[in-house]
Amino acid sequence: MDTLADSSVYADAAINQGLSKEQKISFLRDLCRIRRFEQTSLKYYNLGKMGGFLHLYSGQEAVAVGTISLLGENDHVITAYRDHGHALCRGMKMDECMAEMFGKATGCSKGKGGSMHFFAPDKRFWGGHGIVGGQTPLGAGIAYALKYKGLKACCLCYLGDGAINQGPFHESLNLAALFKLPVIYVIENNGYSMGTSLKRSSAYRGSLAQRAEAYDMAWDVFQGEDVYEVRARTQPAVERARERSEPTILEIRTYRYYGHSVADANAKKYRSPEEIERYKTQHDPIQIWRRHLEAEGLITEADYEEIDRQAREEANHAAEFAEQSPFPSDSEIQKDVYYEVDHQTEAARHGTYFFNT
Amino acid sequence: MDTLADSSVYADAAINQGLSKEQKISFLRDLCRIRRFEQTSLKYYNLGKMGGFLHLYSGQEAVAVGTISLLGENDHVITAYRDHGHALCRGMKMDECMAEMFGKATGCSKGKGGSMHFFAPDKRFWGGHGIVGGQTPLGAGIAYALKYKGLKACCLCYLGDGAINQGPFHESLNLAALFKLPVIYVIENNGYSMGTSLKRSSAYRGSLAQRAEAYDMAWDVFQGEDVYEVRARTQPAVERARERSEPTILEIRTYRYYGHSVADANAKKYRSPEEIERYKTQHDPIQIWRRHLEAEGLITEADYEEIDRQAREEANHAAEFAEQSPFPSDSEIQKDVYYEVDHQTEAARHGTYFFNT
Amino acid sequence: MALLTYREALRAGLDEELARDENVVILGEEVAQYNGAYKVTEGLWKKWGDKRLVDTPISEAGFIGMGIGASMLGLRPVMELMFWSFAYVAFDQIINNAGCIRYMSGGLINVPIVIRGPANGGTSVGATHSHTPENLLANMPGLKVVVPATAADAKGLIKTSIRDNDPVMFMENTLLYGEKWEVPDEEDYLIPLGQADVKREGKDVSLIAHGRPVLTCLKAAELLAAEYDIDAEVVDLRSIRPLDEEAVLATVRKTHRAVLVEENRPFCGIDAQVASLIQEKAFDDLDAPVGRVSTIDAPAFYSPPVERRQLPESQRVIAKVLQIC
Amino acid sequence: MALLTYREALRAGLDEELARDENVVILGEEVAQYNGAYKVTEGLWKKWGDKRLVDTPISEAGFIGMGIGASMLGLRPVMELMFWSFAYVAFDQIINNAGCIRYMSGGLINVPIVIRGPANGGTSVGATHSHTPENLLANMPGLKVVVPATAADAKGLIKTSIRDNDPVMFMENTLLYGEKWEVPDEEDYLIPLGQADVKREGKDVSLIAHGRPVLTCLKAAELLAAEYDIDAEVVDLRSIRPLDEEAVLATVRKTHRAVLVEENRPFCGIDAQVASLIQEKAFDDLDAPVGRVSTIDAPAFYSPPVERRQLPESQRVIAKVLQIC
Ligand SMILES: Cc1ncc(C[n+]2csc(CCOP(=O)(O)OP(=O)(O)O)c2C)c(N)n1
Ligand SMILES: Cc1ncc(C[n+]2csc(CCOP(=O)(O)OP(=O)(O)O)c2C)c(N)n1
Ligand SMILES: [Mg+2]
Ligand SMILES: [Mg+2]
Repeated sequence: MDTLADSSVYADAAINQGLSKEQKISFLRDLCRIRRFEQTSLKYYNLGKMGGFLHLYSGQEAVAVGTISLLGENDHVITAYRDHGHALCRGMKMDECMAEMFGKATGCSKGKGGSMHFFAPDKRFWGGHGIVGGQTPLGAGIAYALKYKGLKACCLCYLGDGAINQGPFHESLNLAALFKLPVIYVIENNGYSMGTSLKRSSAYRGSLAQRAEAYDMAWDVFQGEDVYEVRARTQPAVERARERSEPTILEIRTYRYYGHSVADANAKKYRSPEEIERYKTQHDPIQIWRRHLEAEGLITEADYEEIDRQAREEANHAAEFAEQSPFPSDSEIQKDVYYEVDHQTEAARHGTYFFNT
Repeated sequence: MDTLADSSVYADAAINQGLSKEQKISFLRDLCRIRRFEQTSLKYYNLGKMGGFLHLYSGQEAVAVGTISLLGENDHVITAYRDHGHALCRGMKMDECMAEMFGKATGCSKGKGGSMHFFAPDKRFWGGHGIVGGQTPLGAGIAYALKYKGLKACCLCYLGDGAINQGPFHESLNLAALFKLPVIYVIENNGYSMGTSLKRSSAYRGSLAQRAEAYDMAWDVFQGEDVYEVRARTQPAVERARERSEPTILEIRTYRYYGHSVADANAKKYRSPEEIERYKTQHDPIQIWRRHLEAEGLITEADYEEIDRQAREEANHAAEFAEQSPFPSDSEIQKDVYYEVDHQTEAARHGTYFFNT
Repeated sequence: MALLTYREALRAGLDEELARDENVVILGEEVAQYNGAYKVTEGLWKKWGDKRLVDTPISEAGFIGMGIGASMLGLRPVMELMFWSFAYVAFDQIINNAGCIRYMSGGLINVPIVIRGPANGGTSVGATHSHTPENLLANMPGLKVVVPATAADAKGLIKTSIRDNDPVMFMENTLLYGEKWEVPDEEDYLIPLGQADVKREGKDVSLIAHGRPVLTCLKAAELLAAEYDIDAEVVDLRSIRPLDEEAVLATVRKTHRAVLVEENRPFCGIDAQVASLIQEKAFDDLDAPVGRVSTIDAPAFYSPPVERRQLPESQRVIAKVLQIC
Repeated sequence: MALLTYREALRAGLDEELARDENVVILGEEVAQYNGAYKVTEGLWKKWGDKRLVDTPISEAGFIGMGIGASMLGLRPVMELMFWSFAYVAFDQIINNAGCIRYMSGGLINVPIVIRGPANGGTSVGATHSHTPENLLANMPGLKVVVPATAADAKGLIKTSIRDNDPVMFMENTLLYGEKWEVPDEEDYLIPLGQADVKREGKDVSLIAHGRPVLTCLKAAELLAAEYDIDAEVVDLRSIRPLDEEAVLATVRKTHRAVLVEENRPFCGIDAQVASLIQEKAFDDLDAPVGRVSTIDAPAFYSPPVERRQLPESQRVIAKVLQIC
């Protein structure tokens, strides 16, 4: 399948026709930044600079870049633990994100959250959530608040193909449809939940997104490797949310190059090396987008190299920043537990909040 | 709509053609027994003889009688708190059930469960469950065990129209479809969950049962007032379970005459008295079945009166039995908590199990 | 002061906060058109309409999670659990989302929600409907837990809880809804969290409790005075987290003996923590071991007369007092 | 005796029970083809096949409920939670179905399941993945809770738990999976529930713990002996419910001082209960208040060096011992 040719129909979509050269190049920059940020994280993770898990988004970048590029002032984003791409697309800085993974005081969550828990409420990015499916009621809630406040806006709530089998997701779907909430559930279907292929985890008719019909909800399913396609197919859902305050499920087919997390010892067992290689060579979102821009005469190969170099440099710089940042002090342990205690308000004047032994 | 005429197609169904006169009369007996059992319970509940809740099944009897009449030796039943009908159909005795509601030691659960928690494992009846939707994974589990043991059998798992919005139900549906479990989920759609009408609680396309399609599962939806219809439409699901080990959702439309529970102060507010009256006069499952049998020349009016009288007498006798039974002694409180402790096994020889203060 | 039922006091508190802050929204099963399963919200839907009083499907994980999400954007959802026993289907949302998001975001987010509803035994609704999860929830730093025992406390504490910027778990009692107490008339009657209340002064022994057992202790105290000439002090914790440790230690330092009474099951109940506290911080003040009276350790018994005896009755409180006095 | 890792010992126990009883079936996410997220079940799928080792979707409420249902008919499902932290999405199934069905049926039903998986901090997986819910579960009469600290205990206790006819919550530790211990070779190595183990004899102070903190206590004991000439006894509870109260009281009666160490957050942690027990039943044997060392009271901190200090370290144990000795 020739992706470029096929996608010309998407390139011509109104939402893409209106893109400026700068915007298109900025998408390329974002794609490269996510990739390089993660490659750098991986390096330092393997050097033992980070704790816990590292879930890489590499291969899925066009999903975050494409969908989030459609958002405006009042729109919001929430996702699961594989959150680096969404965070950077929302405008979070590599420095704060990298420092967070290093567990440093300068991290976006002061070193309290780690890789799975990036947050930037000022950028309308609400995490980064580790419990599978646990963010999906929150996504409905953000949409609920938007509607309550009378804003024409939407919330993009991402989840994995394995997450669809968590009950709270279904409760959320019913609530979203019943209350007409402007939430868009984006299933990033990368074919696997850890080592379990889609077919071994889910029973469905046609597609996962089609489960939306159970709630009389709109849905669509499409490929997530080409930013044009992602934008063109996501736009109707955004409009549906903003204009009619109605929810949608989008299933976006994508692929992750690495294992479930870097600790995934079986990363190359449940998927053949050929499968992984095929995605990398034929379906890489960065290369696909780069070829678009080159074909459109917007950039040269040298431009691409320069953009990529800058992304790498930014990531290296972030690692340096993270390395040089201090660890949080122990006195931080009991901060950020209670708002009222942190702010020493009147409300916190009485009683014991922490039970130290 | 003339129910009798319409249902002749169901009367002619193979599964109904094979019924003997005795069987048909026994269904009438069961319908009457459930109704009279509950009227008697209601009387004593109002006299303050019972605690907690009393959820009456009156109006829905044909669902339990029809579906359970199809079961054989190895088939199992589990339901929610509105469990009187299913329990009696499974062969539980009025005495033990009534005594349970009176909180007596002679109750089926020794007075520990109450109205919502009738159990009879020897009759393959697994309750009686108070947490909405909480029994639905158990239903899948019973089916799982049947399949594991290589039995050609099924489990009927009942739930209400409000219960379908509990996440564990959806998890169960996916598990049932994925693992091909011989479970039949019977949604007894009586139009309301407490005071909330279907439309205010659920978003759906077509019907609630159709949510099955999300899991590529078979489904059907039909009226539950005529035992013939219930049997005819349930039989394919029973066969699907037994023969192909595949699950089904059945949505059976029905109606409850009383409030959600006897304590439902609004019972006559969210539904019009006309609506209730219409169901009682035009859709009463006992009268519909009785008319079938009379039309078929199997019983006379006097026979019906006699069957009903016996049911009433049995219920009254059960109330007498319950009244005269002793309350459990306080020493019962810490029994039936742990199997090993109850049986004073080797496994219970060490450590403290109960932390009395 | 007006004589109000516990239910009316709660309703008045909710009503006042709905009026004060348009971000307050009440969500739950049957809270609006049905007027609440226990009629706490009666009349509020009629007064405030569909936007402020919202009937939800039977999806506790879903709607509580939804409320948490909405609160991150500044709404102040007050969510009713028809029974606190149903919290277990939403436990992940409560513990991991309401309880941890502030921390994991390094303080960027706060979750100003209230989850309220009854948590008690004594009405023969069986094991699954009689949980008292205040200990399970107060275990989690990030959550607050409040258990009012009277109408006045119910009103003062629900108002404070709604205004609080942290997630507050508010536990009521179906057996108290219809009971009456004097409730102060003041415009804004607020009771701070973390402040215990000495409901009866005494000098011989401290009875420390929360929720309905406070009333049991008051009854026991009267009997102890009348029949045994023992003058018991009754301390109502009111708020479990924050906990008024000062008040607990003060009463023990005064009486030198304590009996802790609760409806929790004993293993790791609230009173395990209170006993641990007392023995740690008032070791030398104690003239006898701290006594505990809890629900008899088993799931809730349905049978009405038996369940009554399973709960901490005043007779058991008295027996325990006599044992250590 | 063979030198086995904690993981290998568990696996051997599972393997032996799979062989012994065809009703034993292992269910969970990634337990079969993937060999287990933490490789506890490695090789078992290959050996026992699809019927006995079953990969489930990410539906903890669903598959645990399914296991409970299957157990009512005589299967003996052993269900892996990838982390015990994920129990909260299945909490209702565990508490109300596994915990209450026997009672509500008047003893007609029993639920012979095991739910197992790791419950610990210390690997920087953040607040939502570091819960230690042994206190929440042991609160519930009807459930049993076991927390092995060594490979030998892991093997002996998992086998006993699978044979037990009640629901057993079995909590492991990711930091121990790779650690080695001597494990007895005997055919059927079984350790009864409810039996604590004195892991080190001593006379001056009792260190009482469960899970990995037992090892912390052993380390602290060595240091106390070497540097302060304090001879600490280390008691490993092993089983939380049933609890070996006798062993706890015996050690306190021997040393007259106790420090309780746990990874639970302190409010209503297991050690609140143990402290309450000691002060109640060994009041006169105590020469000092019972000391407690728990995880510093906050959600789990991600940053590796900080999280390490948030956990009960041996230095904090020593400091607490010195405070009361
Ligand atoms: C409730 C819960 N169960 C299990 C896990 C462990 N876990 C984390 S990610 C994951 C797989 C999720 O797969 P998917 O939803 O497809 O997302 P992907 O990792 O592919 O992005 C599992 C099982 C968890 N975090 N939460
Ligand atoms: C998890 C949970 N939430 C709420 C309740 C309270 N409750 C009991 S029955 C009921 C309504 C259920 O309606 P439906 O499923 O339609 O069954 P019906 O009563 O009509 O038979 C509610 C809200 C409960 N028992 N469990
Ligand atoms: Mg996936
Ligand atoms: Mg209904």
